[in-house]
Amino acid sequence: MALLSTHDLTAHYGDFQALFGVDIDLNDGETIAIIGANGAGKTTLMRSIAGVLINGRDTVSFNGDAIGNATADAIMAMGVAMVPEGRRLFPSLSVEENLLIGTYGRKNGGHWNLDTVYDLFPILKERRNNPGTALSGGQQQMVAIGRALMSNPRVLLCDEISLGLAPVVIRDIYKAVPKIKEAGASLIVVEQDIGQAMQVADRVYCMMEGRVTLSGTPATLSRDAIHDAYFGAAA
Amino acid sequence: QGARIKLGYVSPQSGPLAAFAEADNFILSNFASSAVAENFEVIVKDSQSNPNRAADVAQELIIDDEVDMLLVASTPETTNPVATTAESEGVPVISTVAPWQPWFIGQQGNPGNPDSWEPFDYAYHFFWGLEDVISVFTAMWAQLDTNKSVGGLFPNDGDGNAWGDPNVGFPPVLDAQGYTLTDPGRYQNLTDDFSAQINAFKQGDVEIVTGVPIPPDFTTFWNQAKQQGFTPKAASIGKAILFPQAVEALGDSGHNLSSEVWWSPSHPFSSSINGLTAGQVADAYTSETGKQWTQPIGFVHALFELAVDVMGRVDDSSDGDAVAEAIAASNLNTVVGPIAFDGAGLPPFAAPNICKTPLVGGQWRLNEGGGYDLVIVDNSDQPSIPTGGTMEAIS
Amino acid sequence: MSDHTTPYAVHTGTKASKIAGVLALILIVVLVALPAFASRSLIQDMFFILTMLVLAQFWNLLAGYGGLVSIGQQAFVGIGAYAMFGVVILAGLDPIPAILLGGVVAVLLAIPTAFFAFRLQGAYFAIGTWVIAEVVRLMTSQWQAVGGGTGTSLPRSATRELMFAEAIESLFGVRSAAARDILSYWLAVILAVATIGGIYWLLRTKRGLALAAVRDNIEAAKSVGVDAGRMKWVVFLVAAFGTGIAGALIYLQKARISPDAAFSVTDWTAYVIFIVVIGGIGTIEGPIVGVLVFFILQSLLADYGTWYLMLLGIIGIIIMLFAPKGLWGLISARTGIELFPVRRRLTGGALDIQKSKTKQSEEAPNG
Amino acid sequence: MVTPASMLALQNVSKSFGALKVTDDVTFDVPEGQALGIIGPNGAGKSTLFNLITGNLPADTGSIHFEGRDVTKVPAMQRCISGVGRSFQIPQPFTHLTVYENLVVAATFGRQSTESDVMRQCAVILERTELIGKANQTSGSLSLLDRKRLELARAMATHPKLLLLDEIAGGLTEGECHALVETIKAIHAEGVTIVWIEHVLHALTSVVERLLVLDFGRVIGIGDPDAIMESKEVKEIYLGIDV
Amino acid sequence: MIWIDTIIQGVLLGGLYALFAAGLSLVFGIMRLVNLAHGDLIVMGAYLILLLVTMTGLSPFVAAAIAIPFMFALGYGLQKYMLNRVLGEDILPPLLVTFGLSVVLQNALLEGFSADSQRLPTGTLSTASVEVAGINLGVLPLLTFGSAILVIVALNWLFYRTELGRAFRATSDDATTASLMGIKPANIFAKATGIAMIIVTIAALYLGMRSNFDPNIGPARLIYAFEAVIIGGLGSLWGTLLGGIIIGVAQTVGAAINPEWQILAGHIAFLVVLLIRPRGLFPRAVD
Ligand SMILES: Nc1ncnc2c1ncn2[C@@H]1O[C@H](COP(=O)(O)OP(=O)(O)OP(=O)(O)O)[C@@H](O)[C@H]1O
Ligand SMILES: Nc1ncnc2c1ncn2[C@@H]1O[C@H](COP(=O)(O)OP(=O)(O)OP(=O)(O)O)[C@@H](O)[C@H]1O
Ligand SMILES: [Mg+2]
Ligand SMILES: [Mg+2]
Repeated sequence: MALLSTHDLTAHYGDFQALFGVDIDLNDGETIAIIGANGAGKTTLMRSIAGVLINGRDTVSFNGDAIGNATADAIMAMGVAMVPEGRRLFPSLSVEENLLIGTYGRKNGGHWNLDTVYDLFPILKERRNNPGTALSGGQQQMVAIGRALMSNPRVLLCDEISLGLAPVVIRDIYKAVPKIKEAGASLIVVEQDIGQAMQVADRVYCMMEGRVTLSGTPATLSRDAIHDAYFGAAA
Repeated sequence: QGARIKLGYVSPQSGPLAAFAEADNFILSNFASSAVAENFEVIVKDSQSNPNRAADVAQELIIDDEVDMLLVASTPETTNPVATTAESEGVPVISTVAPWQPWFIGQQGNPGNPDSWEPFDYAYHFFWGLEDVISVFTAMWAQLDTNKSVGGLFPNDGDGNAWGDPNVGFPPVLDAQGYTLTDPGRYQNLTDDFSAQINAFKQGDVEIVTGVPIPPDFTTFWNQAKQQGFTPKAASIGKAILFPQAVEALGDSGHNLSSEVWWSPSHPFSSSINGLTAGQVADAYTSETGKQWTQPIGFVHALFELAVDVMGRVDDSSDGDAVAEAIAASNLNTVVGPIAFDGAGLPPFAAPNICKTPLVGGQWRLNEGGGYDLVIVDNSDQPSIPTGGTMEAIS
Repeated sequence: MSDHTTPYAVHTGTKASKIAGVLALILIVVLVALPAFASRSLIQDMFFILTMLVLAQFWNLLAGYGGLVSIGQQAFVGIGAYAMFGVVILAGLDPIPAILLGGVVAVLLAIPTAFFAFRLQGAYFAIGTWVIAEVVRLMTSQWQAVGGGTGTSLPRSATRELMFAEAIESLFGVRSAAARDILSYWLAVILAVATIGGIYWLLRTKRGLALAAVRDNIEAAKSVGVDAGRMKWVVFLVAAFGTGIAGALIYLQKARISPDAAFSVTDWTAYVIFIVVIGGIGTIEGPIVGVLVFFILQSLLADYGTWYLMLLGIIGIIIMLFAPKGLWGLISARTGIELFPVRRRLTGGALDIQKSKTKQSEEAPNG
Repeated sequence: MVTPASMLALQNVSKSFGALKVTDDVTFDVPEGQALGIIGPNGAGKSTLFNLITGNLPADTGSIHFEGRDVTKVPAMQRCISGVGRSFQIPQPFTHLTVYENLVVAATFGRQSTESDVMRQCAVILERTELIGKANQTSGSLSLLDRKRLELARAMATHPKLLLLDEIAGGLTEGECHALVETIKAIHAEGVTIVWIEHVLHALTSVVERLLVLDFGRVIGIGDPDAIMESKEVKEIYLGIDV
Repeated sequence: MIWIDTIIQGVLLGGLYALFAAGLSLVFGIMRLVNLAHGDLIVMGAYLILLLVTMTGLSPFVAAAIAIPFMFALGYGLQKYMLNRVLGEDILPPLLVTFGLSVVLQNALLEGFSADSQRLPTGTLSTASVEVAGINLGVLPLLTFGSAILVIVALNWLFYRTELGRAFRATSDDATTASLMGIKPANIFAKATGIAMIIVTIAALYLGMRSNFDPNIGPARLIYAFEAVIIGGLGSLWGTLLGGIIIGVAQTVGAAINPEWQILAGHIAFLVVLLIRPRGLFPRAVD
């Protein structure tokens, strides 16, 4: 049985419907990637899973429990952590405080703590007393990831963690993925950069206009199929 | 005899001035159980201590309830809007518990220009005036050995502006009697700091403090004065220390504060309705409510005495002009003394509408077992009212 | 773009609004004629309702349409009233023209106020306006010529010889006090009709659209050429003018003024906010519903003093918690009624073709 | 140098948010009547550049000329009135207004005319952007696709001389995309200068005559679209394709 | 000498205003909540202390300590069940709800305790003074000022040195992202209001010992508290203290020129500061 899955998930912003019956599965130990154009609903999907958007009870299940109607803090306490789109560091907190706040709702003494996170991203140790927002984009992204790791999650949701980063920085960040998996987390990675997504993911879902239009393993998906699913048609 | 005579009564039963109306229920129920009451219907309205609301309820009483006469009590904030409304509606009104200057001058369009002042056709008022309180205060001070240097604490409100007025208030009289007055200026009510006044008083070598602050301001002032080492020999204060609770709020430092006394159980007057003496009225209040007597009791009582008397002298109570004439012709001995609108002791412009009642001076004395008593210490203007002691300096 | 369709046209009215329009005209006639058959107390109640309605409409214009949550509108009520008293007492002007002057002085006060307050945002703006109103109140209480902190009354000579009052006295055969009430009432009717009419007109012009656009999204509004800053100024000054006039009128009827009363944040801003919010903010109907509810509560309960005020507070809290769009919001959500529609509906042209298409497809199964 | 014929010219424009420099010494110009495409990775500063051109954000340094006039300090609404129209990447409709009313605001204020004058033009723009059927819906209820159409329509309603389009083709089907391209071509053919940010490259390249690549707020290439697309940097940095 | 005295008295007065303002600052800083009932809550706290004092005969200080848990619980409940429901972008709903609360509180107190003015018994404390370099300083004002500083120091410690403080700041920055960290914003806000009510109780203690109070005096002090918070800068606690001092000194200096100017001077100082720095003296980097 899947560790985490969604069933017929829908989402609305006011009058506007952003998701139309999305089904995805994440198996234990697996990394899946969600790709799709701007506004396809990837972030909305992440927010629905994380409990920022509340849905029907049975739309999301985690570890056998129906958690669709649980609030974000409860879901986080169960072990689903999110690296939100756009980093979203707390400007009033220093780098170290930003990391520490990650343990607020879940303290379980797993692999990840301040030391191991600093080992993963050594630059953060140097900048630990800076305000989080004084870092470069890539460093900020490292803090956001470290913050989510501090709770030693079972599932880590990463929303466009390479957004706005230089390729070399992206490479650094993605280098951390194997270590994260090693420590026992399964990952859902949202990416616009298809190449990047294909590299890390065991399976890929492609979304368009609030629906999953394609899914499969990277090896079985042709560039053309992705392109179709991505933009609606071939160029 | 047909319909009952309708009286409208407005007072501040809630809000910051509510202490003034505390005895209202006692007096109204006494009145209702008296023999004359069956001719009257009294409609009571609460001004909520808000001048806007006071004017509104006066309008309601006149227009909706069609009262024959309005009665109103307690501070210019209540009496003035009601009297102004009644006057412009042509309904007679009797008012009390506000010194006559703020009542009369405060209702004039331009208080600064005496030539523009006009008398009223329907509004009548009985109480004492600033000249009386000045006379009482100076007489009390004269009992002490002081340097005749006075500090004034006058807020920027109806009472404060009248007391501090350079023409009709304290300054000219004090000047004439050889006192020097240090008046730092009008302050706003609910001020949190009186260092400026205290410093000015210290500089002026002030030994006597007077004024009409509201209770919280006086507490603030008095504590700060003590903290900052300013200790006058006498403090004669209007309004703030009128009520025993206000003095009790000062803890022990209220001892020997002095104030004007408009009515007390020892006033040698009695009610024209039931013949009870001032002392008996006060006792009845204490036994009925368990509370210490307060000064407005007598005046609210007298308000109804006068209403009964006036209505007894008119044929048609709904004829406003006739009622007004009857008020003007009053000559009645009430529980606060004789009331007649004969202009005694008043300047000509105020003579038609105002009657003055007697005023003496008193001092709050700390009891052995806690609580304070108001002791009359000066009766030089009203020898008929007995004193209970002599003026003592604040230690 | 086909030529066998009607040309494009824009409609704003709805069926309900047309009926409402006719009813409103009848209502205005009834209001004007009211003094001929109503009691004085009804006239006074109506005066209260109408003037509070005017204040509420202007506050609603500010906060509901302009996004300017001011808790300092009492400054304009007070300054309008004091300006009127000032010129009547000191310059001997007749109170009726002095009312207009109250509005003008309020605008003069609004200019520096806006200059300052527009630098502030949100809660800062709200508190800033409150402090400015306090400053104006304190300054006014230093103005000894009109009684300082004590306050003053309109000279009886001025109220007695009020413009038009004599004509009304003989017309209705009433006493002068009643004639004055009728006169103030008529002025209140004129002011209320002009206010509602004027605001409705404003909302139906392109400026009304621009206001709504600024409220929805200020950056996008700027990007399509809307001068958001100027809209704020216009709304603020118009509201100050109307509020100042209402203040002068209210105190003409009261004939007595004091700084604490005229600049009362509770009476002239807090209750007004209650009215707007209870009725429904951001609609013209809301303040009308709100003022009626407020009046009914007040006349039923005001004699219960503290309990009345407590109840008023509780009602305000409950409405805010459970019906944030107010009573009118509830009504119009249920019924879809809009008495003052501002929505433009485009008809004709390609829309006609579409309509006939959908009609056909709707009819087809039946046929 | 500012050539007289240039519609838009930026000179050494920079903008930072705190420590983050998102526009770094950008200089380029767009001749009148040209269509320029802008590409670059997410967060490269493309939308920020638009905000600087329209005046929604003030530039820290540098100058911006529109039709030869220095507009660096001119407020956004004034720039719109003088002919700069824009769409927003994240659609920003006036949600409480109807689609038609959205256009009326833009048309009456953007070109300073009266409502009756613009009614027909607004209707025509709605027809061209396939929104006419939804003219009387509130724009808050529109789907993303229609919101993007509304962005274009509203920008057109201001009657711009310079039209700035920010990712309006994302998520369109082939047919829709084709229709959009035709519309933009038609606008372009009417002589409107266009600057278009787009990730859907085939759509972009079928319209624009010149392409600008932005990375880390810096212009790393500008010129003929085919040449730019073939360059190694663009393939690596932007497309994420290993060459 | 008089000028030095005037300024020192103003500083001490500023301590009182800062104490009134500290709770407001906390709540305003964390959730942008404009609490119009703050003044009335202080008055309510004073009545609670008075009630305890008259019932048990304890000293006001002990009574205040007993009142603190009650006030915390009240604040917690108030926020959790009422105010949380109206928090959001729009400042109007909380403005109205707290205004409604203010009206209800004032009148409930009036009904329960009458309009009589009351005072907490202080014995000789209220008039005691110490002389420092020729200037008489009241012991009570010194205590008030000292307590204000203690409160600010304690709040700063809570804010910057504890996990709860981190959660406060994080939630204040971005409640949605905070919930992704396992923080329940609703409970955090309730705790913040609870803590604010502890400070309210301390303010009530000094208000009640300094002068008379009655159910209606809340709003008059509220405006000074707001001024102190705003000119200090949103969320800056030391700024609030400085803001209180600025208002206090402006008032005493204004009064020394002419008592007519006392309160006006405080307001004008507020306006001048905002004219120069529209976001206050120590604004936060982000709002
Ligand atoms: N708070 C919101 N209110 C209204 N609409 C929203 C909101 N957030 C997102 N949307 C809309 O929902 C749709 C899906 O958005 P979402 O952010 O999930 O897309 P995405 O796939 O993550 O896109 P991107 O690649 O740009 O991050 C978009 O049309 C967007 O405009
Ligand atoms: N108002 C702002 N405050 C702080 N940072 C901002 C602001 N606006 C944008 N940024 C940052 O500036 C950078 C550039 O943003 P911009 O929106 O211009 O990127 P873009 O090139 O349009 O990206 P995309 O292709 O994703 O739209 C990003 O890192 C963004 O987070
Ligand atoms: Mg996204
Ligand atoms: Mg962008």
